[in-house]
Amino acid sequence: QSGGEIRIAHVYSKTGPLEAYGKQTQVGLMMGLNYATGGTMMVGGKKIVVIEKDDQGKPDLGKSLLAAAYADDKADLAIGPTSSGVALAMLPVAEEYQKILLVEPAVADSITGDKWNKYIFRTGRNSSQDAISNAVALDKAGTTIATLAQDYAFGRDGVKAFKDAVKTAKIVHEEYLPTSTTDFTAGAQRLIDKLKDQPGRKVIFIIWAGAGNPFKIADLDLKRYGIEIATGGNILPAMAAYKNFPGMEGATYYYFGIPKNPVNEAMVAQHYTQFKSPPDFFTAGGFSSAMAVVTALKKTNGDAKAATLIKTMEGMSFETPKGTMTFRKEDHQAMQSMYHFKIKVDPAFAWGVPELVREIKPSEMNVPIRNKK
Amino acid sequence: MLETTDLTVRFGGHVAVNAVSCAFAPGTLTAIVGPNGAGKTTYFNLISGQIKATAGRVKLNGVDISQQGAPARAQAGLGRAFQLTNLFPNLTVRENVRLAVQARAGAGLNLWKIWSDRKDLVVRADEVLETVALADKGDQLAASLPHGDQRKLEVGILMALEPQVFMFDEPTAGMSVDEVPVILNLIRQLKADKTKTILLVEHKMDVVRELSDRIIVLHNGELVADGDPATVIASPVVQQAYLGINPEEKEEVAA
Amino acid sequence: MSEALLKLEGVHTHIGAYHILHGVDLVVPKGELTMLLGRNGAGKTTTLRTIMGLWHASQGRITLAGQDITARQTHEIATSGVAYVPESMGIFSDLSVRENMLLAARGARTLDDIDTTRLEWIFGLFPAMKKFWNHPAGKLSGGQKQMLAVSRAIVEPRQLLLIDEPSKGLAPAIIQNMIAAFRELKAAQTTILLVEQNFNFAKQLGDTVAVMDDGRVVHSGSMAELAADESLQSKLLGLSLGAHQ
Amino acid sequence: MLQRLLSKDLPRSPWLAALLVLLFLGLAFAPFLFPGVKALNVAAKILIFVALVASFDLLLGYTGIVSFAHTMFFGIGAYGVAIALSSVEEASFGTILLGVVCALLVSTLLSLLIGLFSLRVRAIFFAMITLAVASAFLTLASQLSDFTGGEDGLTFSVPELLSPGFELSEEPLALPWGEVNLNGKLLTYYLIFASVCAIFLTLLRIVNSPFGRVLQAIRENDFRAEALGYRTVVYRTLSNVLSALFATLAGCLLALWLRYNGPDTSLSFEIMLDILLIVVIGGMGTLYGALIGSVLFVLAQSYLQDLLRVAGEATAGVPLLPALLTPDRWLLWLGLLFVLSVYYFPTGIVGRLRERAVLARLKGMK
Amino acid sequence: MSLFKDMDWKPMALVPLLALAALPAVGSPSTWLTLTVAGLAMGMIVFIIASGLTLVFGLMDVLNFGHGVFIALGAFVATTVLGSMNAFTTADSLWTNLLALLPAMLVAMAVAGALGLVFERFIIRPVYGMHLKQILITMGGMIIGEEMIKVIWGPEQIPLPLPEGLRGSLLIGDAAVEKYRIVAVLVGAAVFAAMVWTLNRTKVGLLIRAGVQDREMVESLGYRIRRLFVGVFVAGSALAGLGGVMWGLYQQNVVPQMGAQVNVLIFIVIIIGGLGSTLGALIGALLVGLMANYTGFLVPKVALFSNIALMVTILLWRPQGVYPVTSR
Ligand SMILES: Nc1ncnc2c1ncn2[C@@H]1O[C@H](COP(=O)(O)OP(=O)(O)OP(=O)(O)O)[C@@H](O)[C@H]1O
Ligand SMILES: Nc1ncnc2c1ncn2[C@@H]1O[C@H](COP(=O)(O)OP(=O)(O)OP(=O)(O)O)[C@@H](O)[C@H]1O
Ligand SMILES: CC(C)C[C@H](N)C(=O)O
Ligand SMILES: [Mg+2]
Ligand SMILES: [Mg+2]
Repeated sequence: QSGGEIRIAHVYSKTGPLEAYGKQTQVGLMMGLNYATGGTMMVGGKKIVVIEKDDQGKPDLGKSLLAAAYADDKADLAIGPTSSGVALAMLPVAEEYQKILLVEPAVADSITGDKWNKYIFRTGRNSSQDAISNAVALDKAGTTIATLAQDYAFGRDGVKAFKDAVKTAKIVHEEYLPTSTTDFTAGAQRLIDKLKDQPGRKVIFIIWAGAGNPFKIADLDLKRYGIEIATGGNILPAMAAYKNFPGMEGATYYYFGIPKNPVNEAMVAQHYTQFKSPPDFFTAGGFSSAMAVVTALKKTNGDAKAATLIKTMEGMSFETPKGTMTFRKEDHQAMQSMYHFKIKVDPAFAWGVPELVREIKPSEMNVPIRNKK
Repeated sequence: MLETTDLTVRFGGHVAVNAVSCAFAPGTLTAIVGPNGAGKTTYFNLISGQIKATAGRVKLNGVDISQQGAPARAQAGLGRAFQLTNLFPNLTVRENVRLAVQARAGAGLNLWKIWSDRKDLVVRADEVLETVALADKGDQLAASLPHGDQRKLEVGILMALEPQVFMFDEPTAGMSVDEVPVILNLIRQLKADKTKTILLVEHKMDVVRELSDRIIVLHNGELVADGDPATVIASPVVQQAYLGINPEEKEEVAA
Repeated sequence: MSEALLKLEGVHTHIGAYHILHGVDLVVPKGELTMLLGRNGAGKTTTLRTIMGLWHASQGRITLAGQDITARQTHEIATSGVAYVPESMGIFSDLSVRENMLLAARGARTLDDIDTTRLEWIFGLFPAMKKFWNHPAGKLSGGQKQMLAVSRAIVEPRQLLLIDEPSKGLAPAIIQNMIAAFRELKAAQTTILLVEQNFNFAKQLGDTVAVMDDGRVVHSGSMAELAADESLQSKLLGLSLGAHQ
Repeated sequence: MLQRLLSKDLPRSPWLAALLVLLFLGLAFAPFLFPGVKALNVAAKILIFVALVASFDLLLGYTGIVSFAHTMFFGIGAYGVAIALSSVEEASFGTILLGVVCALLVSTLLSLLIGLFSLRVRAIFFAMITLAVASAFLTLASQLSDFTGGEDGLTFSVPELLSPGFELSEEPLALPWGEVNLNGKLLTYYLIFASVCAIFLTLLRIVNSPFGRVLQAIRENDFRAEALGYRTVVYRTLSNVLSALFATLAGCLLALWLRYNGPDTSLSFEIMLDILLIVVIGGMGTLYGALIGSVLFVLAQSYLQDLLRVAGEATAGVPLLPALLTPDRWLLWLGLLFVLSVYYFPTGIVGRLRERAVLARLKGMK
Repeated sequence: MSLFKDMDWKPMALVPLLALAALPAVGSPSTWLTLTVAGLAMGMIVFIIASGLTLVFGLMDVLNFGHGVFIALGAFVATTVLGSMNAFTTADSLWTNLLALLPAMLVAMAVAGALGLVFERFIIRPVYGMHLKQILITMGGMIIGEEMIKVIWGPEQIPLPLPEGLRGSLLIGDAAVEKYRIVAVLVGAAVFAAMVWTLNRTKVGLLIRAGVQDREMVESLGYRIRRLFVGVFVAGSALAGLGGVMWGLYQQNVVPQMGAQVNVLIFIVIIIGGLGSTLGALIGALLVGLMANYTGFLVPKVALFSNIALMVTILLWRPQGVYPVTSR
């Protein structure tokens, strides 16, 4: 251990397709560390040093960067990465070097599922949490749902978790489209054909991230059949498209206007002073991870040995901009609230504003434990 | 013995070679003459397999090779020098010839030997360069040779192939007057061998007259005359359609 | 001898690291036909390309009608009335014969703008041009390509023609036509600089002659003089005339 | 001896020879000269790229075929090993061998198919068809998630002997400039080193064989080569298959080293571009170029961001420059490297050095 | 002129044939109509983004892998221009909405064209005639361009909302036709007409094709080939800029990587078209558009490979593309 320092490696997509997301995490992380240490960047008498590593969204690179961070840079623990693919490649490295990897914001279920090892913790929400909260938001009797998702693991897992969580509504169709889809007409037609003759409320639930704009299907005049669109939250630029869907419902991980707690207020204020804009999705995530780390280190009084940390963090609760989170013992996934929202159009904002319908508490979501133990 | 039967090729509506039947015996040099566009080069292309015939057959030593591609025919002994120079521009002069020698030796598919270990091929390439008077330019790139030397190299490559049938397409075009004899001597030596079949397309009538044992005339793709040089040259087709000489004024132009 | 239209004074040309022309002095008198002779590799082609601005003279001066053109760009030289037939003919093989001609007729926007009598004259000289008017030029026979290359140079009147070995690959009858054509052009005050290997052809046409060797002009004078002096011919050109004439 | 090992294809330039020896020694002793995980990773990546690029140069530089499907074969190799190793409980060398053999078979089939189908079309069409096939293959690899792990790829363990957990000695070897862990990772490095040497020398032999010379002839003028009696389709296809096989082997090595494989890691178009650039930087049609190019490029790629961090700090305060000199914009500078290398190394570094040697000789003669 | 004389109609028949063949497979006529109209309109958009490359690749024989960056640039410029014209884009009148698009398109074309000028000078000029180097250097240019976009506009996605009046669909019976696609068809048709006219009614097209084969000879004939090449490249880039505006508006958001994302698609289109034929590219684009929708509806899995399958099929039928322009 290098003297009076605690070295934290942040491995994230500083560049690459996910650059914009990664940067939010980094901003949030630094703000969070600052907040948690009261501006001293010291914990247990040791200085916190953050080492940034750019995985460029490449799993192989992420893997070797993490190894280099643990071995060459003598990092005590690591945070990141942005992409789930990178995260999955990194998991065994943590085990090899026997050091903590705090995953944020990669979402894939398998990170805390079958690919998990005991050195892995995650503050970010997982796909199941996302899907289940949306199911909770939409799951009403008399509703007919069809899903539209990207045709790869992310989309398919999401739909699966969503389906498992839906209890009363009826799911009539699952549409999977290639990630590279640009023209959604064909998929939309199939969805319309399946839904148009259904009774009651009709919803297309969309799980989509990255390139392509599935919301274009609304241009096909879905209203004439009374079909609505629903989806989860997203980063602010993406929520510009939500402006076209006043009244749209769904569940989100975070929107700066929703949680009411001192941590969030501090973060929003700080973000406004620093950047003249509100914090976004992944800023909150980065902040949460900082809170988790500092809380744990305070408890161990600066001891960053993995064994001690694991013992401390299992079952540990900590404050975040999203309220209290708790690392569940079994798979080290942070249990957290999600927010059922309804979109309101407010000309003052460039995006559709999600208004809180209600907070979905961790206890309401039966998030399955998927790691073999 | 090389033989074509009713060899025909049509490009769209244009019949470039029209039912040409002809046989060429070993040991003879046959000159093929005819106006520009008569189909001489195309006839060569048909024989050596560069283009596929619309109809008709090509036989070499009694074997029908009409269905074979250019490489197979080259291996069977049909050698070809081109009218428009056709070399490996960014390889050295020696390598151009050595590749032909190597093709002749059938050594191309050897993946493991080091090429220069086949000394015999290298030596043979140098011999050929000697015969076409390019020995001192062996290390230059073919592309940097002046036009006339490129023509000589073209002939050298054909020599290196040592085929049974030699097809020369205007070998001396653009070659300077003092170099022409080198090539003509080469062709004479081939003739002296008495076993090679030689076809020569040439517009210089003095060369034709001196070298050929027989002349055939192509005109608009058809074989219009065939016989010994003196008779054919004197025939009215050749005099008018080819040499452009009216019976009255007898002036010879071509050098 | 009339005044010089084109004049080269001490022209040196390098191609890459190679020094090809070693001080070429050449005078092409206006309205006459000058033959440029020499063995393979003497530097004839390089001389023409240097005049055209396709290689640049590293030393020396080239003047056209009194103007220094040494440093001019190729297209400027061409627009000042020079047409060039390269040794490799420079046919645009993907374009049809018609399109090749249309491009050569710089003044014409469409075919209708081309002087029809001139076109008919060309068709008369080279009947194949008419016959294959709409064919891709790449499919022409060797001789036909040569005809096309020359046709392009004469489709519009120019003050100076630079022609590199036009007779190669041509049937005797066509060579006759070409000789006639050059005579007509000359009568119309066109100046011609012709590179040739075919001495018989040269003899019939040339007014003056220059012989090159090893990147220099080693002899210049009137054609008649050279044609009459066989020993000079064999000395300069290595003609062993008996061999194949 | 050395002559024959290098197939009598010597560097032909004293500077080049010196550089090659330097790089060879540098790579041979990299784990001890440059201790550290990152440095070792960089060195291994260089080695794998040497094999990959050299195999591509057989196709591009020697045969004159532009193919964008080279990473496909690289990926097949990597997936071969990855799938084999991740489908067994206990990784063994036999499993690796099985993976390698299967990958080679698949590559042979696929390259034969591509070769026979499309080598007859115009070069540019071939290039585009391979581009399309490669992108289809990439899509396929991410679709067949049960088999390939989809977008997420496969993480697997290697035989005990090659894994980091295998210690040759308890204590790391302490050198004045750092500590070297004597473990399975080191063994893997030398396994890769030996394999790459073997691949490189074999390729060198092939390009200097009579066969290799025909390939160059075909590159220059395929029509003429046919007229000489060489069946160009056979030669081209064979060259295609050989280059695919060596790329596959390089892929196998990659998987062994990373103990991970995914679509972006071995199949992406980006890697294809890197290969192209390395060939051009090094010099097309010279295998030595693959070595020099790989070293330069991989070093640049790996350390550009660090360099920019320093440069960015140095220019802090100057307007605009920091925005361009941040590590975040490292790709900008890599793009510039693409442009400049085409500008200044038209014949590649090897070509440059050889030209210099020729000029020097010419001067000496005068 | 020569365009309609001895015209080869077979490739043109492919488009209606494909549409007809899909009818029984799709079943419902209204669904078929929606898919077909959407596919054709998509084809038109693809044609617009590919048209510049047809010029640059087909005429100049420059394998411009950096074409995408002009597309992205056009789209980003449009976000800036339209962003400053909020009053127009949100107005109630359709005409005011459309009026807002005009300056966006013009500015995008001007900016992309200007970048094309620079690109030609520094990136393309040293590599005329060398395909491999073209690929590399233009990819380099593309990377630089993409990074510069990130420096100027930031790495995030930027929304590019459609003007009010262009949102939604027109209903024809039970079939829905998006309004924006109609605009795209009109713009595409205009681009097509302009290109066909310039290339067939003027000497420009001929000159450039000749220049690719033998630059020296074209100069020897007295033409300033360099200026012409610059002109064509600038025109090609400007068209890409226009394509970017259309594409960005279609997607309703723009990301710096959008150029790279369409690269393979537009290469497929111009290969099907025959490398340089304007009509060929149009047919290729329409086929691609239709095919994507039909397969997307019938067998979505296959839609991933539909473009490639289409290209391979076409090349098996006509190894040089539907209208081979040159025999390079
Ligand atoms: N691939 C082709 N497509 C269309 N026409 C062709 C093709 N090849 C040759 N031709 C035509 O066939 C005719 C015969 O051409 P060929 O080259 O055989 O003539 P040639 O007798 O060799 O003439 P020259 O003496 O000028 O070389 C010419 O009119 C030419 O235009
Ligand atoms: N691109 C080049 N690179 C190097 N040397 C060249 C190049 N082009 C020509 N040369 C050399 O320049 C010299 C003169 O060539 P040039 O083509 O001018 O001769 P020429 O008189 O036209 O010959 P020919 O009658 O054979 O056409 C030759 O020695 C030739 O090797
Ligand atoms: C992709 C390109 C390098 C192919 C090029 N058209 C050629 O013929 O060489
Ligand atoms: Mg001929
Ligand atoms: Mg010459």
